[in-house]
Amino acid sequence: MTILFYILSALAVLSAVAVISFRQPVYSALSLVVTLFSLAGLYLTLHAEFLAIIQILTYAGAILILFIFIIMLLNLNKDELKEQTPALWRRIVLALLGGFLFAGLWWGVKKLSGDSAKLTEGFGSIASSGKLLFTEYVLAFEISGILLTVALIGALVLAKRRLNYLPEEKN
Amino acid sequence: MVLAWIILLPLLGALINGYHALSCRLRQQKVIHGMVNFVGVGLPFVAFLIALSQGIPFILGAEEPIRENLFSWISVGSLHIEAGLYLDRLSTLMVLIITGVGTLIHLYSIGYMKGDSGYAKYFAYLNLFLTSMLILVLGDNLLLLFLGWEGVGLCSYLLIGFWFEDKAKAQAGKKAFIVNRIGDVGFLLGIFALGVLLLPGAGENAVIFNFEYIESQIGLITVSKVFWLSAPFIITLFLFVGATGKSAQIPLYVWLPDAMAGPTPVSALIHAATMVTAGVYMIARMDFLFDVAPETLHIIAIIGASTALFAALIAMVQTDIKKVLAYSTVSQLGYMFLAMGVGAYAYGVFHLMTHAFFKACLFLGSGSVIHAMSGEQDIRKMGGLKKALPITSMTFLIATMTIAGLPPFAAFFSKDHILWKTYSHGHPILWVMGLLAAFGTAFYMFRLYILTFTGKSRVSEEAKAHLHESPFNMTFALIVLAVLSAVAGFLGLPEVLGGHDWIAHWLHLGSNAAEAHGASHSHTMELLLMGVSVAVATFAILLAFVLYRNGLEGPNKRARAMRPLHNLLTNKFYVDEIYDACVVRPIYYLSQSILFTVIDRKLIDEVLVNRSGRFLAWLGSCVSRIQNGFVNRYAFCFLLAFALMLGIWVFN
Amino acid sequence: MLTMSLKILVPFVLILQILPIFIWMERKGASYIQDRRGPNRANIFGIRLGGMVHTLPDVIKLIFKEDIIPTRANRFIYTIAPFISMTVACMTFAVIPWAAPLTLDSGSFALQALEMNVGILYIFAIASIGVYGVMLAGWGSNNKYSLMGGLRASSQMISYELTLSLSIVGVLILSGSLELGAIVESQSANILSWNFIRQPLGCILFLVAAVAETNRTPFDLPEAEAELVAGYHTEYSSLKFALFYMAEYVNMIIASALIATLFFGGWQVPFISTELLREHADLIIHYSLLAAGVGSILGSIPLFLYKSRVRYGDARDTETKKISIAMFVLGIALVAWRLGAGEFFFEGLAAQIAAAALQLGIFIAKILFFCWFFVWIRWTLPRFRYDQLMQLGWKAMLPLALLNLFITAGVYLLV
Amino acid sequence: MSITHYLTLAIALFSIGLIGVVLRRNLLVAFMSIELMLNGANLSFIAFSRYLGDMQGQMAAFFIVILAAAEAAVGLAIIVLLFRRQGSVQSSVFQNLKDKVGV
Amino acid sequence: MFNFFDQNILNFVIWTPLLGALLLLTIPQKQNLWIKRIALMTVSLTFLFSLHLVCYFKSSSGYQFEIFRPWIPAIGAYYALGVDGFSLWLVLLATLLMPIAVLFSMGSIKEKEKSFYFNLLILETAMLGTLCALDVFLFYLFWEAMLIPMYFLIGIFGHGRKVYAAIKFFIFTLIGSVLMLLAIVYLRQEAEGSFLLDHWSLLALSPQVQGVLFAAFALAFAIKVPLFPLHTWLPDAHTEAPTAGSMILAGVLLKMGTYGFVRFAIPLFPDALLVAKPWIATLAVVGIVYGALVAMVQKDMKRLVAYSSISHLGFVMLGLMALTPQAVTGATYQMVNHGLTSAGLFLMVGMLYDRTHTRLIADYGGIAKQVPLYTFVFLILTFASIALPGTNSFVGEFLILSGSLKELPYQTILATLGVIFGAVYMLWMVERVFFGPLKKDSLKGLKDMNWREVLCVLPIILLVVWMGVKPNFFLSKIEIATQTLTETVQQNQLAKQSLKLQK
Repeated sequence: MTILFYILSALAVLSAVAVISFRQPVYSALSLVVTLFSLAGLYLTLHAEFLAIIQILTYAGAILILFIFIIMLLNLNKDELKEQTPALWRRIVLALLGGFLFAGLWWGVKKLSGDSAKLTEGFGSIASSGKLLFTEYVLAFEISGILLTVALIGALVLAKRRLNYLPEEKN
Repeated sequence: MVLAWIILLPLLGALINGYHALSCRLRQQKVIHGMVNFVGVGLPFVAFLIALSQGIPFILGAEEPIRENLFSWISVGSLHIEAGLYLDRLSTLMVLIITGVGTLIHLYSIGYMKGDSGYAKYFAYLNLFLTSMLILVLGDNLLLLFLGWEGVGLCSYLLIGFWFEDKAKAQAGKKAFIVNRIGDVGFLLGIFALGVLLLPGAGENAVIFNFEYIESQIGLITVSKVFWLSAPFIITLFLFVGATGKSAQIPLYVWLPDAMAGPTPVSALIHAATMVTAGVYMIARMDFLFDVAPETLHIIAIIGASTALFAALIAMVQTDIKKVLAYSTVSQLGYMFLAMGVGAYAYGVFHLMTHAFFKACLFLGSGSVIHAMSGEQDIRKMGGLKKALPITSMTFLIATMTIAGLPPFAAFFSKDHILWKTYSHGHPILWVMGLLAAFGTAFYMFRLYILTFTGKSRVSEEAKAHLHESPFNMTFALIVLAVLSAVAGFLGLPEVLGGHDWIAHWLHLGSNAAEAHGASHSHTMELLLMGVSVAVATFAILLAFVLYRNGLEGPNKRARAMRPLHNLLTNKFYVDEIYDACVVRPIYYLSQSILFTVIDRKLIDEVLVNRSGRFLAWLGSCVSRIQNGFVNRYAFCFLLAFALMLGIWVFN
Repeated sequence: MLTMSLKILVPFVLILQILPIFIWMERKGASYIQDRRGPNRANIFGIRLGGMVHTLPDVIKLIFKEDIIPTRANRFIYTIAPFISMTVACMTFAVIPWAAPLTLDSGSFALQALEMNVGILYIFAIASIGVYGVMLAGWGSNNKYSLMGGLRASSQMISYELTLSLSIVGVLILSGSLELGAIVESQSANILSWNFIRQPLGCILFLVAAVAETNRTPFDLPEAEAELVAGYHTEYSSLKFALFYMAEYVNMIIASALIATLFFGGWQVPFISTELLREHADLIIHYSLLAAGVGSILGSIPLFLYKSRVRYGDARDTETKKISIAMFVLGIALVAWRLGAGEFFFEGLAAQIAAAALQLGIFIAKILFFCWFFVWIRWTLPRFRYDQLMQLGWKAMLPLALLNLFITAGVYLLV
Repeated sequence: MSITHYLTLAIALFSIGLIGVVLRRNLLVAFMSIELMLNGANLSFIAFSRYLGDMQGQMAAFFIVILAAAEAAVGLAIIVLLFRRQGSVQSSVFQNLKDKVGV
Repeated sequence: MFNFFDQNILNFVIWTPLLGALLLLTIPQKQNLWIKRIALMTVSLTFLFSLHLVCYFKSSSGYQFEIFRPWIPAIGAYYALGVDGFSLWLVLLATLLMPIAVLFSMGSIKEKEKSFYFNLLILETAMLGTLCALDVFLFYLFWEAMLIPMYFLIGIFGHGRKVYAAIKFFIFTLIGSVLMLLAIVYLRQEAEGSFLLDHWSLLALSPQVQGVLFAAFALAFAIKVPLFPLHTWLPDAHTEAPTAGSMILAGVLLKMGTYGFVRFAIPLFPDALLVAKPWIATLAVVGIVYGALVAMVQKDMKRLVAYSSISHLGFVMLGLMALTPQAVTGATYQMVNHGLTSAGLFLMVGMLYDRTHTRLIADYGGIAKQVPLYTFVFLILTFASIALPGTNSFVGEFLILSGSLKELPYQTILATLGVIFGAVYMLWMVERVFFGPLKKDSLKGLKDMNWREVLCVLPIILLVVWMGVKPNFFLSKIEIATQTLTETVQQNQLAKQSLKLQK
């Protein structure tokens, strides 16, 4: 169990670093996929199957595909090469700052006690999650549904190209 | 209220004439000469009569001075200043001189100023002058005296600059006023010092600046100190500075020669008879204070003597008739101050009286000469006028003999008294200087007389054409003055010559100490000195005759011989130029380039005001540089802030 | 650990065995539909097995073809794309149960690689990852047409994924759990309890979506030869092309396996329930073997007499004769064994294993049937235009799926 | 594995995401790093829910995932618009709101 | 009815101009004749009311005609008005100068009259309010209100660099008054939340605190007085302001600074005063000499008069610092004198400006012949400003100098120097402008003063002479106030000295 944790977390961290350091956005997108997969694995070790699958299904399966869609459609690769890597000092400073951030938060977290509570049967499975979703969180569930619709329509309106050479569709 | 009328009458005259002058000028009408004459001359004459009526009891030996309290001028807290008038023997003498000579001069100026456009304005100013002189003389306290003092300065400014179209004349007026003003500042400081001393001790309604009150406090004054120096010395020194300013002594005499720019009767009245003598009167009035400050007296004496000598030297080479007379006035004033300096106040006043008569006569004489020569003042273009102007030349001759100090005439007695007193009070050097001054006076006066009236006539043709004797109203004044200057001497006939020196006893000025000191010398010495002075005078006269009998060629040749000395004298020892160089110009430069441009413009305006404004604008712009629209920069700031907060949270 | 590795091995081997059969079936079926003989040349020592041997040289050909990588293509992505699609395709098989769980003393032993209670969701997750392979391939090969092909394929797969998942929700409601084993269990009552009867609409929708999901025939716009040459895998050659090719077929196998498990009772033998099967397992096997032997004997005779008109002049001519002889000998052996040994007698575990073997056989038969179904559709229906495709996907099937969901939920609640 | 391990990982992911957002000029990558940060948060939620034995953490994570999806949709639409307007996705290009210094 | 009028006479005096201003607003712009009439009427009415003040002014110590009503109880601000020796004559000065300013600008301001007179009236209310306010909050309110109309007057109706001058004037005074506000707020809190001046005078403050507060008040008033380093706004403001504006500015606004010292800075902080006395006196004297010297080199008549007022106000400050009864009375008296003489001079220069539209001395020469009456009046005013005995300034200057010789000997001697320079620059100007030959043809057609201008100048001339000859009428009223002021300051200082001795 612990080895699995170490492997997955190492993988996650490495790919996370890869996400921000690759010059080509496609590679960062792919490394993000790897991060997500490793996180999904971690969720499994944390008895959260439902979320692991949701993670893969929505995150890796939908959101990142959207990303790659955008990258492919806008074939950004060419002009990305122009982006010169940020000055060395900026990266060092940022790294330091990140480190400082990490240390600060870690210092906060360090104090937490490590004992794990007894888990109920079917903890984290789809059934229990489903039950919870439709009993306690039903309102939130509906609102998120609405939210997604709104996002859908919003994205559509925003990115819809006003094709001026096509007669306006008569809907 | 009688005394008040003496002052009010000329004031009334001034107002009437002034109003008349202005309204005529505004309505472009001709000035009614008759009314102006009547008012202008009549009112002063009436004032003279009133003065006489008040004065006679004094002349006949009355002791008790007449006091009149008009109104309370300034009363603040414990300081009370009353506007009061005070007549005693000294002021009667002065008032009589002023009103008497004044009226004569008014009479004279009717003729002199006949064709002038500002005729009424002239008489208004003259009357105003009389008023302020009378206030000066009749005032019972120092403030009123100062009021008159400045009033007189104002009138001299107006009168000197009477013909203001001419730039030089206007500037002469301004110069006179400013130099007087410098003197007046000294005077003011003297008054303040006195005030500081007397105020604390003064009772509830004590009138601290009254002469009697000061006399009563003399004990307190002699003992107390002002600015770590002895009080009487400081106060009298300041008052004397005022006097030098007004009576044109060494440092501040420069305005008198330029003051000749005014009409001649003005010079006669102001710069001969009355105003310049104000300083002498002030010292005479405050004799009790000066007695207590021997050092100041000593200074006064020295300055008096040196001024007399100095002015006499310059007068010897002057070519303008009025300039010669101006310098002679300065030297005669020197004599008066010499008298005051040695403590012989009475004889100073006596000389003042005699001087008023013969100097007025001389000025009026020169006035009629100029009138006849239609404005020509340069004696080198005159000569042999005796035949054309008989009365003027005769009166001029009498006055010249008087001033030279020949025995029967007034000046001999007064000048001799002064010389005797200087010698008898132990100032041999001053006596010598006085003697030399007397020699100089006699020399330049007769030089003037000879060059203008006798000898070859150097008058230009067209001037000779309408050379005429001045009308009666002018010659009348000349005659009266000539007679007076001849007779006045006998008032002060010294004991040595059998007279009982009436004037000195009458005035009994100054403490007896000065008197006692002089008694030791015997009468013979006095006679001896008198003889020496007469000899010196006659020698000077002969010398003048010899030199200038046949015109100017000889003297010019000799002048060229001793060129450096002659140039020095003709340019009045370059005194004006020195003053200008070391006082006027530096102040002008200081204020123009340093004070105004550097401090005012640059230092305060530029640096403090504009520069700070610009600094704020700069500050604003450099802060706005952070908003450079670069999104990542903003994110970076977020991160920084977050890290900071985290740090704070962590560390406490 | 052994059982775990065994469990993983069985599905993998299963796929790899079905794959060549499916390819052969595809080629043979297509040819017969187009009234032509399929592959019949390749033979090993004259045995052609009706063209099935042909797939072997195919595979070898693909492996040894020259591997060309287009210049300025994104090398890493170009190479990784086929592997992603292949691995994703194989991973989905882990969840499908191929036989009833054995009741061992230590609890039930599920005969499926991964017994996850998220089951179906796992499949959809992996299916959505599959889209990556296609997209990266299209984009990686730096060729506009392949890019367009990749885009179209991925957008099609994404939109039909939606309908796919919605159509099976009806089944989930009825079976009460996402776990595939449980779904099959719910269909165990009798033929009537199979979901394609209880959920006819759901079944049809799932079928169509499955075809669309695997970019097959009516929906195979991306590879449409006419417009986009070979769609996203135009630039690929030899092994990488083979991987794509196999990934596609594996997807189809999984789709048919899913159809079988979800709607056609999975490993349920049509009319015999598992217990019944377990009791008579030995009997059934005995008689089936017996039937097989007799069948082969009868079959070999006509074969032997068959004279093919075509003379190749090589070993193939005598092939039918050799086969018929082999069948004959085999049949005799079977019959003899069966009659001689008498009925088997399994009890306990052996019975269960036997039953499982039977169920596995039925399950494979169902998969093959649906594979044939795919092939059949492919060579009969014409291709959709892209907007028709999208129209159908979003405006027809999605509402229907929702309707079906609605009805099943209503019925389920009322009943 | 105690909760601190998971939380450390979550924090690591979060800070890497944060640095990514600040560091990278390309909007898309910045956007991805935001997703990374969200995942970091998710992990901490789930870790807590596991160690507190309460499903709420997971529900929160679930809703975060939904949110991320919605956000990604709109975000990417905006990025497409930005690209269409400026022809590039470099954040340095979008400086129209800059304060014109020295005005 | 009469004692109602007598009770709140101050209300009448202060608020009538405001009413007039509001009335002005109702009249349309075209009717400029009516605008002028109404403005003149309001201003003269205010003058009449203030005359009432003078007649019924009982010569007793303390404030007369007091009005006391709670105004904003929340912050302890009362509507407290009152007049005493110091403010009486300044009020009179303000109400006198206003009609003259209005009368004069009737001739010279041709366009935008309505806003001009509106500003003037508002300015008058503010000035009178500042003078009569006994509540510090009310005082501060009026003090700030004074700035705004003045700003507009200079900014709109001025000429040359008018905007720069207006802004500079505004900001200079504002900086000072802001510091004062801080001090006021502190003091209010010190005096348990009341703004009344009487409460404040009872306060016993420690020397250091007094020092700081005194500095704040002193700075605000020093800017207004223009003490030496802070004076640069005055010449600009005066030269650029319209004639009426610079008259009021010189006449009354400058006195606000010195009045402020007398009313607030000196009585409230005696110890700090003890310390600051020599410094401020020296600054004042430097101001006198500096003002006089710089005036000598000015090319512009108005600017010359402006610098001369710096010099004269230096005298006033010297008097205030000396703190003897004579000096303070003299200083207050000199405030009024300077108000009259400088306002008169500005009036005269304004007349010249209206005729020839130039203020440069070089453009003039020998106009005495052309305009004798004008020359006569100008000469009187010149001699008044030089402090010739017999004129009003002499009395003031005499009292100041005699009073302050004891306390500040060295400063006084230097100050008397200023008297000489005063004469120099004034006579220099007179000579350059009036005397000498009349060469420039532009001056040939110069007209003399018309009746309206004579009417304006007459009161000033009469007052100058009257205050010179019979000052007691005025001095007696100021004397009481100075008596109380000097005694209170003496007691506090003595108390402190005795305290110090004991320590």
